[in-house]
Amino acid sequence: MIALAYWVQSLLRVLGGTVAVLLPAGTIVYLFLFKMMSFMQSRLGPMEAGPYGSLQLFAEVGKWLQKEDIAPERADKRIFRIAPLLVLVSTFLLVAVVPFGPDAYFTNFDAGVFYMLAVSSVSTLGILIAGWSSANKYSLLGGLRAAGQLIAYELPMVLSVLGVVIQAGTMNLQSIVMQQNAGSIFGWDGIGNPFILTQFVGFLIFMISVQAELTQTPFDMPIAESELVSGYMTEYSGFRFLIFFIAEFATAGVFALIASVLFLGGWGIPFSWFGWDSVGSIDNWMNVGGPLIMVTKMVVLSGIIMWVRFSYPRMREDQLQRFAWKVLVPLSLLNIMATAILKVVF
Amino acid sequence: MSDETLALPGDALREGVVDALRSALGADLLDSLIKPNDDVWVRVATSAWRTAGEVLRDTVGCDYFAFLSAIDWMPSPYGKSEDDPTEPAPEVDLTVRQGYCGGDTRLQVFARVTNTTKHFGVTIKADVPDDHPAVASWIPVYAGANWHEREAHEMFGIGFDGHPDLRNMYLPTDFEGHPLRKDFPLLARMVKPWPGIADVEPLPGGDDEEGGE
Amino acid sequence: MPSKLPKPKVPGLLKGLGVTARTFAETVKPKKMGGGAATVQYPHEKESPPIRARGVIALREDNCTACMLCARSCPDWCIFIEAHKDLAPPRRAGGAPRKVNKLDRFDIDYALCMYCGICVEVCPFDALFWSPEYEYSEPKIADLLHDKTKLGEWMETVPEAPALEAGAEKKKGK
Amino acid sequence: MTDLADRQKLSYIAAQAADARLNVELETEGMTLNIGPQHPATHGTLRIIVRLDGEQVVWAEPSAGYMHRGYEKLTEVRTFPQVTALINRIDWLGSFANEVPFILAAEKLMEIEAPPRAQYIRTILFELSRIANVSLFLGDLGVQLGAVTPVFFAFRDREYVLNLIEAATGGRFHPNFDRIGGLKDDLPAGWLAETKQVMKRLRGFCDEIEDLLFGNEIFQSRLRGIGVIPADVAKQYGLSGANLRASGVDWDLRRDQNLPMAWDKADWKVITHPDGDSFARCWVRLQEVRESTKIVDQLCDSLPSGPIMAKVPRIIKVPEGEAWVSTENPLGEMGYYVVSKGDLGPFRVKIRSASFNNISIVPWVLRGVYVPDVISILASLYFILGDIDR
Repeated sequence: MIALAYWVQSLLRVLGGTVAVLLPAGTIVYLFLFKMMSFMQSRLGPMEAGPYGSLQLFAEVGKWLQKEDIAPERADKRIFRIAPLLVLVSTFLLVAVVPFGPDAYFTNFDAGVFYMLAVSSVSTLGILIAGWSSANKYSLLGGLRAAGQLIAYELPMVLSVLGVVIQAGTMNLQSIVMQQNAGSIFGWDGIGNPFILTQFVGFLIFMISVQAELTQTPFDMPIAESELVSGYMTEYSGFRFLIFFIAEFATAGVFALIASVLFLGGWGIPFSWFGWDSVGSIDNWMNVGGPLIMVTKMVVLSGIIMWVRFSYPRMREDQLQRFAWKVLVPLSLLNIMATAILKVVF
Repeated sequence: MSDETLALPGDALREGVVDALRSALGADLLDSLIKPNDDVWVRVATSAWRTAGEVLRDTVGCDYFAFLSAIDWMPSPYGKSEDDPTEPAPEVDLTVRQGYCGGDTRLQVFARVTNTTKHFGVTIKADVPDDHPAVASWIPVYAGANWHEREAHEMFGIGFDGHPDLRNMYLPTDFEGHPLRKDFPLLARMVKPWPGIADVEPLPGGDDEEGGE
Repeated sequence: MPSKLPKPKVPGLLKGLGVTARTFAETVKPKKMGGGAATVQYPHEKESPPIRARGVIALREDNCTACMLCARSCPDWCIFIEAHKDLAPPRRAGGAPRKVNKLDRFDIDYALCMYCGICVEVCPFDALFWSPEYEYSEPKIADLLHDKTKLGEWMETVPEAPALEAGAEKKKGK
Repeated sequence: MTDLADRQKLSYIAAQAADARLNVELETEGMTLNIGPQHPATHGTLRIIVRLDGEQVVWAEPSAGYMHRGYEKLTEVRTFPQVTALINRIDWLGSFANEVPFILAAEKLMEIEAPPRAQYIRTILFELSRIANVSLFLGDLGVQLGAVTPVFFAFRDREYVLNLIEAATGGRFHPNFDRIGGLKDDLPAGWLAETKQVMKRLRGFCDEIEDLLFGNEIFQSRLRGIGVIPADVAKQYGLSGANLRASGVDWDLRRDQNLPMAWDKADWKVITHPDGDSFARCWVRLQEVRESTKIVDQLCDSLPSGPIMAKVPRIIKVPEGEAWVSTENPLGEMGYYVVSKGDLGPFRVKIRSASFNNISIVPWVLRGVYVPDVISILASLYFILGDIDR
C-alpha cells in the first residue's frame, strides 16, 4: 500500500465520487437508453453525433443547459428549485459507501449497509417536494404515488439485504466484499462464495425493489408518461430536468454497484486465484482493477434493469402496493428466517 | 357460424317493421317506403317520435342505435360559390322538396336503428315544426342518443324535450347560428375568389373565330 | 368475473423478455446475414417510393390548353391558371395558323394541395402527371406556391406507368 | 331490458352521495383533473374532465370538438369525387375504408355495381387498411400501458402495409382510389405476391405482440375485469366493431349485410369475446388482424380477371334519392346517409362515424375506476379524433 497525503486522498475521493456518479449515468444512458433500447425496437438510435452517436450525450446535455429555467407561476419557487438537487444529493451520499477496491473507497465504516439504506430514501423527499411544489395536479398525483411506492419498496429492500448481513455477520460493505471473495463453497474456493448463490431469493427481491425504487417500468406509475405526463417532473425543464435525469440513471448505476457489492463479490476476484489470504496481502493494482471489475458488473446488472424496463408494461398503483406488501415482504421475511436458521445450524 | 346468423334480411322482415309500427302508432305512422332488397324508411308524426322509438326497440327488436341526425330540406341559397362574379348570379330555386316518405316541414329529424339478431335496419323520420323546432328526446329509449341530439341541436337548432344537457359539443358556447342549416354560409368558400374562372386573354387582333383544324 | 385464460407453458414475463432480446439480436446482426434495423438513415440512404407514389404534380406545359378543368375540379382551389391566346404554326402544311391558349401562369399551392390526384385524373390533354419526387420542402409556407417552370422541371422525374397485375384489362387507346 | 337511464341516474346519485359523504366525514375535497386536450393518452385533442376522489373517478365527461372540421357542411359544396378525397381524412389511419361505404351509397343511388375484380380489390384494400389501423392500435396500447417497445414494432410492420397501399393507389395515408363504378386503376404487377409476403410478416407481428403484451401477466392484470361494458348497454350506446363484439354480440357488418364486396368469397370467422372488459376489446382486435390477413390471402389467390370499372358517364350526376350504407370499418360501423338531389354533389351527407358513438359511453364506463384505468379504458375503446369530431 502506498501512503498518500491526506489532501491528495481527499481530492482523489471527491473526484472519484463525481466520476462514480456521472460515469454510470453516462454509460447507462448511452449503452442502454440510446443503443440497447433502439436495437430492441429494430432501429439504430442516435447515429449523427460522433461515431455511432457516441457524442449524442454531450449534445443532449448542451441542449438542456441552453433551455430556459422555468418555474410555474403558482409554484412554491424556492422548494421547487431545490427538489432536483435533493434527489441528486441522495445519489452522491449513496455512492460514498460503495467500495471500489481495497483502498479505493470514499469512506469505510461499519454501519455501511445501514447508512446506505437510510440515505437512499432521501430522494423520496426530493420527489415528494417536487410533486407538491409544482402546483400541477399531475405532478401532485405523481409525487404522492412516488412517495407511497418508494416507502413500500424500501421495506423489502431492507429485509432482503438483512439476509446478506446475517450471513456475513457484518454491516461493513468492505468486509462483505472480502468475505465473498475469500470464502469457499464446501471447501472449493474456485469462485469464492458470492452471496448470490446462497441469497438468490434475496437477490431477486433486491433487484425488484431496486427497479421500484428507481421507478423504472413496470413500477413507473409515478412517472407514467402516458397518463401523468412524467408525474413530478412535468413542470421541470432545462438543467433542473437534466439533474432529475442524471439522478435517475446515476442512481440506477449506484444501485447496480451496491447489488454487485452485496451479491456478486463487488470489486474483488476470487482471492484464491492469486493466493491472497488477508486484506494486507492484496496487490496494489486491485485499486485500479477493482473499479473496472465493478463497472463491468454494474453494466451487466443495470442492463438487466433496463431490459426489463423496455419490455414490460407498467403495473397499476394498487397492484404494485399489493405486490410489495403481500408478496415481497413475506417472502423476504421467510428468507431472513431461513438464513438465520441455516446460520445457526452451520 | 350457424346458418341462422347467415340469413340476410328479406323484405318480409321490413314489411313486418311497418306493420308493427302501424299497429302500435295507428295514424301517427304517416308514410313508409320499402325498397326491395335494400332498406325501409318510415315517417312518423312529431308527437309520436319517442313512442315510435320505443316500439322499434321493444316490439321490432331494433336494439342497436346507429345514429340520429337532421336534414334541412331547403336548397342552399349560396350554391357552391363557384360562379363567375362578372356574370349575373344564377337563379336559386328555394322551394323545399323533401326526400323519401315526404314531409311538411323544412327540418326533419331522422335516425337509424338496427336489429342485431335479424340483421336489418330502419330509417325513421319525423317532421320538426317550423314555429317550434323541437321533438322529444330519445335518451330514455336509446341512451346513446345523448351526443347525437346535442350535435343536432347545435348544428340545426332543433330542441330535444327531455334532454338533460343540450350544451354545444363542437362550437364555442357563444357561437351564433346553426352551421348545418342551408342558410348558414360556408365562409371558407366566400372569402376567396373561385380560381376556376377562365382567365384567357384574347389575341390583340380580337377576332373570336376558331383557327386551325 | 373475466373468463379464464389458458395457462401458458412459459410465463408471459419471460416470453416478453425473449421477444425484445430476439429483436436486439436481429438488429445487431450484420446486413449481409439478413439482419439490420428496419429504419433507414435518411439523408445518407433513401428509400425509393413506388412508381405510383403521389409525390408532386408535374406539368407538361405544351399540352396544357388552359381549359380550367383541373382548377375547377380541385377541392381545395389551389390551382391558379392564367393564359393568353396565341397563334401556332398549322398542323398540316398550307393550313391556316391555329389559335391556341398559351399559359401565362400555372401555379399550384402545395400548402393547400391535399394530394388527391383529381386534377391529374381529369386532365383531358395529358398535361399533368404525378411524380414520386418528395424532397421539396420549404422553410416558409408561402414558398410552397410553385409556378409552371418549377412544375415543368419535375416532368423529368415522372416515371413510366407500371405494368399491371395479371388479369387486368388492357387499357384501350392512349 | 333494464332501464338504462334509471340505472345511470341511480349510479350518478350514488356517486354524488359518496362524494358528499367523503367531504363531510373525512373533510376531503374532490379534485377536477383535465385529461387533455393536450395529453398523450388522447392521441389527438380530446379533453376528458374527470372529478377525482383521491385516484378514483367520481364523474367523467369527454369534451370533443377540438378538431371539428365540419365535414358534413363541406360535403354540400363538393362534387362526388371531391367528397371521396375529403372523407379519406375522417379516420386517417384506415383511409381507404372510409371511401368504400360512401362510394357504395352513391353506386346504390345510381343503381350500378362495380365489376367483380374491382369488388375484390376493394375488399383487399379495405382489409389492408384495417390491418394498418389496428396494428398501430396494438402498438399504441403498449404505450398507454407503459410498454415502450410494441409501438415501434407496430410502426415497423405497418410500414409494409402502407407501402403496399402506396404501390397500388399512390397515397400512403389517403389513397383516394375508389371511384363510383369501380377503381381508379388496376394493381401494379407483382403486387399480389408481395402482399402475401407482407401478410405472412403481419401474422408474425401478431405473434410478437401476443408474446410481448397479451401474454404478459402485468398486462392482463391491468386490463382484465376493467371497464366492463355489458352487451345491452353497448348496443344502446351504439358501440360498434370490436367494442361490441368484445361484449359478446355477434354482429359484423362484413358478414351480416348484402354488400357488393368480396367478404363472402373468403373463409373467415367473426371473433367475439364474452367478457366485455378492456382486455376482451384488445384481444378481439388482435384476432381480427389475423382474420384480416387470412381474408387478404384468400382474395389475392382468387382474384378474378376482368375490367375494374363499370360503365359510368364521365361527369357523374347521382340521381335523386336517399341511401344508407355502412361497413365494418377498423373502428366500427362507419356509415354514410347520402341524400342526392340529382346534382354533381350530394345534398346532404350524414356521416355516422364509429368513434363518436364509441366514445359517448365514456361517462358511463369511467365512473368508479382509477386514473390509470381511465387511460387503459380509453385506449381499449380505441378512438381516432378525426372520427369523433369529423
